[in-house]
Amino acid sequence: MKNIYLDNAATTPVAPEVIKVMEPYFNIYYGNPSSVHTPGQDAARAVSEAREKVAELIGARDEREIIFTSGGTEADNLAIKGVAMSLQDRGKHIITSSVEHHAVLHTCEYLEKYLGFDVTYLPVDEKGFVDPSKVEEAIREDTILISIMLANNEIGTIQPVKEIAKIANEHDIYFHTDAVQAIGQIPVDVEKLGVDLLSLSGHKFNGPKGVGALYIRKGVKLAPQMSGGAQERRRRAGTENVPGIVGLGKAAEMAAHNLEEKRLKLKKLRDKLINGIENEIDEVYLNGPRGEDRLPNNVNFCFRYIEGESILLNLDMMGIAGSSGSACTSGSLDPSHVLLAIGRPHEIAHGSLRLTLGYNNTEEEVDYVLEVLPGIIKKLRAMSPLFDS
Amino acid sequence: MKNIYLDNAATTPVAPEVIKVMEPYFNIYYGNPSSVHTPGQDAARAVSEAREKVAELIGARDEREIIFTSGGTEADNLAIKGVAMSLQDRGKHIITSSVEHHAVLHTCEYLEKYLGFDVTYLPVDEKGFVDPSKVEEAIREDTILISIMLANNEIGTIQPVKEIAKIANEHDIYFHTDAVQAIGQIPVDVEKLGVDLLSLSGHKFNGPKGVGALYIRKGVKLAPQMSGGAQERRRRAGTENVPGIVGLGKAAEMAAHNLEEKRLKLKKLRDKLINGIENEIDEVYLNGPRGEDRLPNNVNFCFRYIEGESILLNLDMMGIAGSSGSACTSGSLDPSHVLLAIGRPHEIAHGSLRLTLGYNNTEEEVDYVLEVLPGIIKKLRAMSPLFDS
Amino acid sequence: MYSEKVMEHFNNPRNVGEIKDADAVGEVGNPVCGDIIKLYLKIKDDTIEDIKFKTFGCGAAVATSSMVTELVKGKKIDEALKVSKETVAEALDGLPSNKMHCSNLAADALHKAIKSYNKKDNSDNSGKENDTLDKATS
Amino acid sequence: MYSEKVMEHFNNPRNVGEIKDADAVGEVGNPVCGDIIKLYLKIKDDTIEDIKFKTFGCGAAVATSSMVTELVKGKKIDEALKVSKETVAEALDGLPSNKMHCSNLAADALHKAIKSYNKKDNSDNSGKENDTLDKATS
Ligand SMILES: Cc1ncc(COP(=O)(O)O)c(C=O)c1O
Ligand SMILES: Cc1ncc(COP(=O)(O)O)c(C=O)c1O
Ligand code: FES
Ligand code: FES
Repeated sequence: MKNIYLDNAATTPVAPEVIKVMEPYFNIYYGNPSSVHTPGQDAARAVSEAREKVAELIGARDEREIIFTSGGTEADNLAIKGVAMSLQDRGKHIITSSVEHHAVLHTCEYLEKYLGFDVTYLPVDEKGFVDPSKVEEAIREDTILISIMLANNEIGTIQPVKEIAKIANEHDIYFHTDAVQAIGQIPVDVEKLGVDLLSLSGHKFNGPKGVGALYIRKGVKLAPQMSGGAQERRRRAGTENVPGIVGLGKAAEMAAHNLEEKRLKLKKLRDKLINGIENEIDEVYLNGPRGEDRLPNNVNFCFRYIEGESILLNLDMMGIAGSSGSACTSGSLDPSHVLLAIGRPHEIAHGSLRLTLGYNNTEEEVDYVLEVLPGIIKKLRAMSPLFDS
Repeated sequence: MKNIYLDNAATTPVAPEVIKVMEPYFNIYYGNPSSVHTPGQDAARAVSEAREKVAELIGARDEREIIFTSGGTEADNLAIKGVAMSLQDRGKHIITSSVEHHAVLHTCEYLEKYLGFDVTYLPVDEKGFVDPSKVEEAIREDTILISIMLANNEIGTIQPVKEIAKIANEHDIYFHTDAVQAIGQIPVDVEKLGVDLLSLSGHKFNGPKGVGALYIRKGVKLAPQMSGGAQERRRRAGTENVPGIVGLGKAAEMAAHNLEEKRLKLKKLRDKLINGIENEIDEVYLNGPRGEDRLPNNVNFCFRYIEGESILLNLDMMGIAGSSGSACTSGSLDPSHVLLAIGRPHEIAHGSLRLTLGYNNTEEEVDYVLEVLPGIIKKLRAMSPLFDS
Repeated sequence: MYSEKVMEHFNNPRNVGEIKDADAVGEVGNPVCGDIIKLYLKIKDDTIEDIKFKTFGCGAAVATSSMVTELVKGKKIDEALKVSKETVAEALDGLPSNKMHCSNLAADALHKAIKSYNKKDNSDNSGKENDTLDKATS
Repeated sequence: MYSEKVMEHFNNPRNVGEIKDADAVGEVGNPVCGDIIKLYLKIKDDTIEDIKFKTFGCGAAVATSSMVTELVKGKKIDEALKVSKETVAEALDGLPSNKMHCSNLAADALHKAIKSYNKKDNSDNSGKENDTLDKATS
């Protein structure tokens, strides 16, 4: 049985090098980094080294701008609720896009529901791009935050974040970007991008699950959302997940080192997949853009007349792990909000397949997918009441 | 150089059995539990088994009452903010005690500061006990939550939670208990205690850092504090920390199994330490109660005329890791709020030492501590301007 | 996620296809997810002689379609009407809670097909049993 | 947390103790943490011939006390007055940011002791240099 993992946007295997550096922190250097004694200080040093590595990966000037969290979701929540809480007296308006991850969208909805905020959800074009001029138009007197993702987790669209950050900056509005999918795939530099806050998550780039980070530019005001001890410069309470943080640090170091090589490799595999599917199967629609504006690891198609889960289950039987959109909404039955936002009609949006590559996928694996996928689509279409064979 | 770890209330080494079960989830069963494919479903099954084990440890009737979090702090925040958010229309008054962990106290302060809540911080007696009748007196029309910890992290006082929960229940008020220090030390049963919400944290009982759980009794209304994906029955968004959760499950299983043996062993070592210190050193004051109402692993003394950090550094030089209070406030310079609450004057509160035992401490280690501690205290007192030799 | 039984039916769905000269056809759309099931029945002497389905839907939708066809093939139509979504879910060793609504699809399509057949039948023949049937399918 | 230098001084503090017939004594309490440092000076010809300390405080408090005594022993008192908290922290290869205030303690105690000595000295002898000294210790 094959074992081809093409769901690297959902999560990735932890790299062996990362596991190795984490191990001693479970039961050798197991101290609490807040403790005064040697075991505690050993742990504190490890946390601080990891912080430097993450800072370096994203070009932060000062490692104290990095706050460790339990993942991308917490980083998004902390960024948005944190700014909202601390600036609510200045204004209660936030601008975001309709294709953000639910960690951003539902956080915005929370602020609307519980705290009387007003949120503008900007539309996107048919490739998933946010128009910077629309961002500028949406700015109001009481806008306190703009949050636009760096790259989309479903269709791989890389947003013009630099331009949008510039607009935010000119209007003296904090700018947050969810870079969870971009990190480890494309170069990310907080200074060049000009962002004030940036979220990332370890398990999306071969680091461990349950750990992430929020970059907070020096001087940005932010209320903590986790109240308690004095950890993380009082911005995130809770005993540090030391092995996780150490693992995130190593993953960051590796990502910085391998970026270009990985990017080129995946882009080649990606384009082979895209071309192969378009050549082999009729009535398929690529979701998201082509070329440089697309994440190098992302392939996403709609297959007319059939439903996504059926494709996944069939692929799974052939040893191929794919997804039909974002993993964390797979419990939901609604078609993807991203596919609807780029204008796919309901029944076409329902027939989507996302294949996302990782650093250890091979060309042979891609060939195998291209070999079995057409048959699966054919079989499912034959079963579809919408398809006229 | 000795290596005697007596700071198990700050954190514990991960048990080898726990590390072993976690390992395959880093890069063999690394799927995202929300994914439809086999790797995802393997992970989902592991999470669900861990959930059953945690439920069993605390006597929850239904494993769906367990929500995994990133630790004890998040569990406390979720319980308190979650209830506050969802019941704020019914009332904005919360009752807690002055000796709670900062994860509870600062969460309450957050609600006061940002959301107009009113919080009653009940005093405690000189052993650290909350008086249930004071809880009843503090109840108002608009009280929506009572939160009293099961056992104190600094001085080991085990609170009369069962009686307090009964009072809360009679008044139809949700009752939360922070059981982070109690789990794995004393029997904890949510049904017998009659609590509605209970927090626990993996790294306090030889599980991994960065993972904890909140027990939420069926029917309890609670707004999520982490917005995003549909994980954890929509009560806690974010990709699950699968290895961490699996480790927590194993730690729970082991804790359930070893509880009585560990309790008796630690109690013996604890009392040996307490008696030894009281016999060997003058002007020492035991903080917290004696006997059954004290956590079996907790020893906490004030040494008159000297300051806590100096004791710790000296112990550390002798290879002994202790603490002067709770780890996560060690950055702070204020004396412990718990010691002040039990009536210790400022300069005595500043001279505290907490030694907390773990399952692998030995009698020889205790003997060694009793051998070196008197000399350290003597040396420091000789240096103290307050001490008249 | 899915039981082995569900996966087995999903992988080897019974009675996929159309019946060109069907005596009855039932098509329903799932109001929750928008997916669609279409059932084709060949009925003779109030007996379902043949049944086929086409489904645009999730794994549960395919498996329940397949299971329904198997459960009612060869049965009298009033027997077939006793097949409810619970019957189907049980026969498949259960369905995930968020997929229970999918099992409505197949049972509803069956009931709709039989109802339309009875209507047609009634206008051709007599009206007996119509009341009971209406109740059963409501 | 602490530099090696801090730990070295903490472990082997120089000049611990009292001077019974001290010419000057300076005691300060830390307003942030409530800890206390007491310095005893033996002064002859405006030179600090001997100095000892007693400290109730954290590791930083002990190490800075020890360092201060070492820095000023044998120095002229107007030289000694140039020792500031920054001097002490630097000589110890830095202190954690939340412990910077602790280094005030030792320097303050030193300045206080010398000031009180000068006051006493002035009432005995003449008043010269008093103004400058007051400025330096304010
Ligand atoms: C764009 C984006 N943001 C946020 C998240 C949430 O990250 P995590 O699952 O680590 O909480 C994800 C992935 O799930 C994502 O793809
Ligand atoms: C009583 C108590 N509650 C809550 C916590 C917080 O748990 P964690 O550090 O896992 O967030 C701790 C320990 O730090 C604790 O002792
Ligand atoms: S989700 Fe549409 S039928 Fe199951
Ligand atoms: S904390 Fe008191 S002197 Fe440093």
